[in-house]
Amino acid sequence: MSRVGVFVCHCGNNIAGTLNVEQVVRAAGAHPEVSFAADYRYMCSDPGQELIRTAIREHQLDAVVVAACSPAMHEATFRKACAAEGVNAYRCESANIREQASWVHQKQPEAATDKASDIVLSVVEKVRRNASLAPIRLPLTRRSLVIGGGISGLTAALDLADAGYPVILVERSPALGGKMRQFSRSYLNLADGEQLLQDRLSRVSEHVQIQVLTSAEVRQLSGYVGNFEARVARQEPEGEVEFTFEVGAVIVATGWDPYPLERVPWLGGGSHPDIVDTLTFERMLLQPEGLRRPSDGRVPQQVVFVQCAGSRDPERGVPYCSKVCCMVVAKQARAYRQQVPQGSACVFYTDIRSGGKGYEEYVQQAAEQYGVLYLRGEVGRVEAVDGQIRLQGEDTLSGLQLELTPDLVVLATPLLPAAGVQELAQVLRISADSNGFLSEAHPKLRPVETLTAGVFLAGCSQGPKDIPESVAQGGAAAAKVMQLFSQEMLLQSPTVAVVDAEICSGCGACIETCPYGARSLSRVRPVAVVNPALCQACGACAVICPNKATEVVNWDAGQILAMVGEVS
Amino acid sequence: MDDSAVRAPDLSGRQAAWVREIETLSEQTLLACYQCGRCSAGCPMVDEMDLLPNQVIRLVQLGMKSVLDSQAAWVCAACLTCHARCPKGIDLPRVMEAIRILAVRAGGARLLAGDMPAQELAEAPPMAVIGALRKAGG
Amino acid sequence: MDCGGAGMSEARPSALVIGAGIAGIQAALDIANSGYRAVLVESEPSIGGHMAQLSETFPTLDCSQCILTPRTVEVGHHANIDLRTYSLVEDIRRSKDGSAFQVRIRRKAAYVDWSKCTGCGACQEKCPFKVESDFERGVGVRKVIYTLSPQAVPNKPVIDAEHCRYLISKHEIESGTVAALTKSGKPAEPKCGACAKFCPTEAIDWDQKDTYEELEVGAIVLATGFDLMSPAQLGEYGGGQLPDVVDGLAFERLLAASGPTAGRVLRPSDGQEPRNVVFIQCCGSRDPARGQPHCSKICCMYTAKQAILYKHHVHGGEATVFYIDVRAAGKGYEEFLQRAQVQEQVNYIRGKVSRVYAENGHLVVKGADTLGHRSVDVIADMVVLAMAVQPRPETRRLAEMLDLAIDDSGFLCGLDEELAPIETLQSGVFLAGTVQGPRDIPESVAQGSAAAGKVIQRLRQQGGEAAA
Amino acid sequence: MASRTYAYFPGCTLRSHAHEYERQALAAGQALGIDLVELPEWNCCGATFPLNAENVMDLIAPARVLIAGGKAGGDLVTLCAVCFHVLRRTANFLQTHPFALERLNAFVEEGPYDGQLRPRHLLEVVRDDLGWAEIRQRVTQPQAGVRLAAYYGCMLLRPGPEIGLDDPEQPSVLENLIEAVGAQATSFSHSSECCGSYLAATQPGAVERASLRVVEAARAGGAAAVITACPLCKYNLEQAQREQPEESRLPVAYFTQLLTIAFGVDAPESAPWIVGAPA
Repeated sequence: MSRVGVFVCHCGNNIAGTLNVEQVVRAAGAHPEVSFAADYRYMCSDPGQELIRTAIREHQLDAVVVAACSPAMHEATFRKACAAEGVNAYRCESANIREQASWVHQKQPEAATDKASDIVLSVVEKVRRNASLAPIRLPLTRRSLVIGGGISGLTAALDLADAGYPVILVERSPALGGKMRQFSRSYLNLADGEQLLQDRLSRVSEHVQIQVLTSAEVRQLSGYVGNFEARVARQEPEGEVEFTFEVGAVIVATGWDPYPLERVPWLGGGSHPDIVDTLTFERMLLQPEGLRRPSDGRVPQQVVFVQCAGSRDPERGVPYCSKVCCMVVAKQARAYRQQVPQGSACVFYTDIRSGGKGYEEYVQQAAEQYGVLYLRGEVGRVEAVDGQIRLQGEDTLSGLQLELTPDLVVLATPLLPAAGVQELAQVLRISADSNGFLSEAHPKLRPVETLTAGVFLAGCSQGPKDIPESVAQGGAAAAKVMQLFSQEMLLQSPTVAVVDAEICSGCGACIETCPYGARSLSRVRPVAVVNPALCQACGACAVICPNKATEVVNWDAGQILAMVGEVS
Repeated sequence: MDDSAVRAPDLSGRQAAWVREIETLSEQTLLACYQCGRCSAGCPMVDEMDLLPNQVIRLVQLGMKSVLDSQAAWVCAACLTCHARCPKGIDLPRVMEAIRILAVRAGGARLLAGDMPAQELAEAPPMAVIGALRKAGG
Repeated sequence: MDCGGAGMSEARPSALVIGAGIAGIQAALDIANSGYRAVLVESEPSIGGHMAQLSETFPTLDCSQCILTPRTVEVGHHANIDLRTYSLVEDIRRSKDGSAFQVRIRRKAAYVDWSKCTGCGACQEKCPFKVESDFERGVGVRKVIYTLSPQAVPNKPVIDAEHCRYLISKHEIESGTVAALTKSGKPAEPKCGACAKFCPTEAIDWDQKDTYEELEVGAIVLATGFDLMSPAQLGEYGGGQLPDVVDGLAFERLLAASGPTAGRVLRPSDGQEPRNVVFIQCCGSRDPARGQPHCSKICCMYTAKQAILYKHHVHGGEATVFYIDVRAAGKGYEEFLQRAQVQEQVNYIRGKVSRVYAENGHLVVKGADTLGHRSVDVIADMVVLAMAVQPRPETRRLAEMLDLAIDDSGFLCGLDEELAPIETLQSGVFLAGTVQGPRDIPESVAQGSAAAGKVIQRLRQQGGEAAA
Repeated sequence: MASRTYAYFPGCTLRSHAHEYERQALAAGQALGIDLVELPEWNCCGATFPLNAENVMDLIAPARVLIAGGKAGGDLVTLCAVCFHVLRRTANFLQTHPFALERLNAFVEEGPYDGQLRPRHLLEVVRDDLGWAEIRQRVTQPQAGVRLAAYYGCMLLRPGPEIGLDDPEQPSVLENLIEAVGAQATSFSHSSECCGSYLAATQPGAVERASLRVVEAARAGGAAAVITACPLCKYNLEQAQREQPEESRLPVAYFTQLLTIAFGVDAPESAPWIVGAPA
């Protein structure tokens, strides 16, 4: 007999607003092995946890079910509370009655209450059969791999190196510095990108803790957090050379690539040499002889900037906002007016997104002091007719239709995820969103982590962002690695798949099916073995195994059948 | 008045002389306006105007001389509500005044005492008559 | 990944983190989880900052309290974090060799002995007096002895001395304003004291005084966050006068399940469900003439979120947003805005509102539609003002103490706002979150972690190996 | 009660359309120990504050008034909101633009003007020099139960930083005065909306529409009368109602009348909010 405690959380109104919590408590309390059942407004709060701890003491509980939100949210919280009272952490389970009952059945409170009771009772059936376990302890390598040598990768590498941890910095192109290297200047600093990067670049090249591999790509990553093995291929004059590194963590800072001009044909992209993108215009602003337009080398007298040239356009371009263009264009239009004071700079925009420190003021100065004319409206069409650029647009504020014949058109085209990042994501076993940007573990609170332990993100690999944000993210990713490296040993969840070697026939079906590469054939005898550091306890192996030779600890067939039995 | 300037916006980046004059007379930087429309939202005379107050600024920003033909400046009561709330501190009644001055210069005085409705001239307090003549008389 | 603080109790070198909003919490946790001690100072009785006030977060509509609580609880139990709530940093001086800082912290008198208090809540239940709650942004009340929320960390109450009947009358007797003897000749007793009568552990301590603590730290993270400009500064919107004109944080409280209306959107004047809500953006922001010159960055997104949530709460309700530029620049933000405009049918009108006034039991919102070229009057039951984000008053004091640069709006400046946004002019002093300028949660979190990284770097360089 | 003496500038309208405003002010002043001594010589203030940069010549008229005020010594007080507006802004301008002052002085023979005068409105004198407590003390006929709308219009309030008479968005001086005589200030959404101002002379239709909005808002708040400090506002609000039957018009009165009646100087029956007010 177990002595199970059941604790039902109101989650404010999230649960109690729909369910009859008391009824769930009564249903749980009626189970013969439930020695105590209670409810509270917020079980995760300090008094809520205190309630659990007191009940463990007073009722000698040896297992706990907390009926609350998804275990992804608070399982760790409650397990810690149990462990503090001597109940093994793995004898504490969450019954998810919020996402799975109250939220999805808001209109059927009675049925939702019944369902919640079923969920709770089934988890009681599981937990009373749970084994007491201890976390698996693993060693780790305190060296990291930073992929991408742009501003965020450089920042991450330097932060780690300065903290005394060695870094392998891998850059795809022949030189470090990333896109910033091509910038004429930044918003606030007058120096060009190359100069702005100089300090970081020289520190990286001189740092004893940093090994730089340019013209190199990561081909393979095996292993797991703290113990990865990375295969990196570098292009050398003699051909490709492959290196292998043992690293404990990976930071992905692969940045972005420009959108091909040809993909905005309605804006004349690719049809005329004087229709360029913002990155090209950055280079034009740095021409030693002064700004000249590409077609005939003349100084352009009227420059039209078109914002959202493909961004915020799910039909023809990309659905997302590229975030940096408003400021890039403001900077470029100001620079143009400085270089060509008699020239005209017009900007077509939909919304000016200058939401960063000093950015609003910067854009207002562009209009007010630099005479940049902001036109609120779409550009319908840009085309080249007999060598002359014609642009049709409108200013929705005045209601005027505008037909212009500018000397130069600068298109603020979208930022794309770096080419090849999808393949890299597969290599690293991390995911990307529908736009191809890498996915963070949580959009609010875990912005630089991924769902793969030990792999972190920084900069534009995760989505368009400006320099200060990329720098902050580089630093944040480095901090996450430092945190990881400060551990003496890594602790891993013990609820992983195990193989009964007596029954396993070594057919290999589970190896094929494992999405995490956690299974292989034993080198000693023909049975499957599990790498517990990689296993995520998904259970695919247990399903596919023809002999029922593999099971996930604390999720064995007997437990699952008992759970099903409770609800059917 | 040059007709082409009335029809086509001037995006040359070189402020036309008349736009500069408006800025000088009114002592306001009109490119500072980011067209939030707050002036139009609070204007007590907006229903009487053919252009919204923010559009008046917009047309000056775009170099559209047709703004001098607009009735808006003549309907402005200079109540200063717009100025009081403008996030950029633009004193729009001054801009209206500058537009009136330019319009008067282009086409002669707008208002003479004899033009006023007889009843108003007789009954209105002197402050209204003098005010109207000074504001609209040029 | 489980990086729990196992075996790190004897961590020695420490850092001071000022401000326990999400940025400060993140910085403290990252420092602590790397084996260093973090002293986390917060002026409020409990931690969580503004995030604890929010209903849901954009663009995923995750419940804010739900995603925050694991962090606050972790802070509360972390062996490497010394939590100092209800406390202020009074003074900071750099040591002679420049490597460390001497810090003086004042802990405000709470009149509750937290070592005895179990957080049972009996005192709050029995306290007979209610006052307007800052945490509820004026749309809700709290008791005079209070915690900020049921999930407060630490879950220990404080007494608001300014409003406490007992403390006021005790002071009157002690200062002689009230006769020391009653008519019947007995010594006068302070009135009320209900909390003390009902406290099962005798934790109420009427004689508690402010206490001071001196300590030495090797690095400092400033994360003092932001305030919203007061709506009372916008008289034309009836701010501070019309009860149904509230600011963005107040509306969060009305949307929050843990808020004063238990998650029902009810207008403050009469408790009715508003059928029309108007949201006004850029209230005091982008307004160098009378407000703040800067853009407050977060309002466009939280307004879109509030409009969506309002429409979910009040079926058939109409939501109108007055905006100048919708600034939806962030991952998934543009898509979220499209959802508000298209799927949820929130009316977006490009134009700024001039005035809001009451008429016949409604609010009249005088706005302009700059794209439709007309002025528009919208009749509303409630108006939500997206007030400007501005620095908290103590930020300037800390900047003066530490000789840091501040910008025109009063936010702190990074060493190089673009290339070194976390570092400051002073070595060992770092910035995180909105102390530097308006930013959203993921940015604040990233900055909190980045600041922690700088701290760890510095402490490691100073030779203080973490007690891992 | 100690008597206070002020130099007093009436302006044109008080000698044509607004005789009663002046009479009430002088009488109420007397009751309060305020002695308003008319400037020995004065001219029109110009009726508008010039809104263009070529304005120095247009400032001659108000500057002459300021010079006369300076010669009279002490504070210069006005009643008409427009005169007050023009004089205070002129004074501010000349104080902060020394070159304009120098140029102007070259043209004014009465001068030179030293640029230091700060002309005041009688409301400021009542509020700041006497205070509401003193007003309440003087009241012999409290106007209890009378609901009045405080109407500021534009000229008393805007531009706020320059005029500085009250908070331009949430003013209170008239409400405080109404409360001081025992009446009740109604909630009035249009208390600082424009009546149409000088457009009365050129666009009477537009002014009528603007003024009617103000009147209707005052009525909606349950006011028995509108209290103003501006002869032009009073004229416009009354003109807008002239087509309405007399008994349904909302009376418009100067704030000074509140004082004369409350102090017992004028007969209670003369109060428009009692005699002429709609039920």
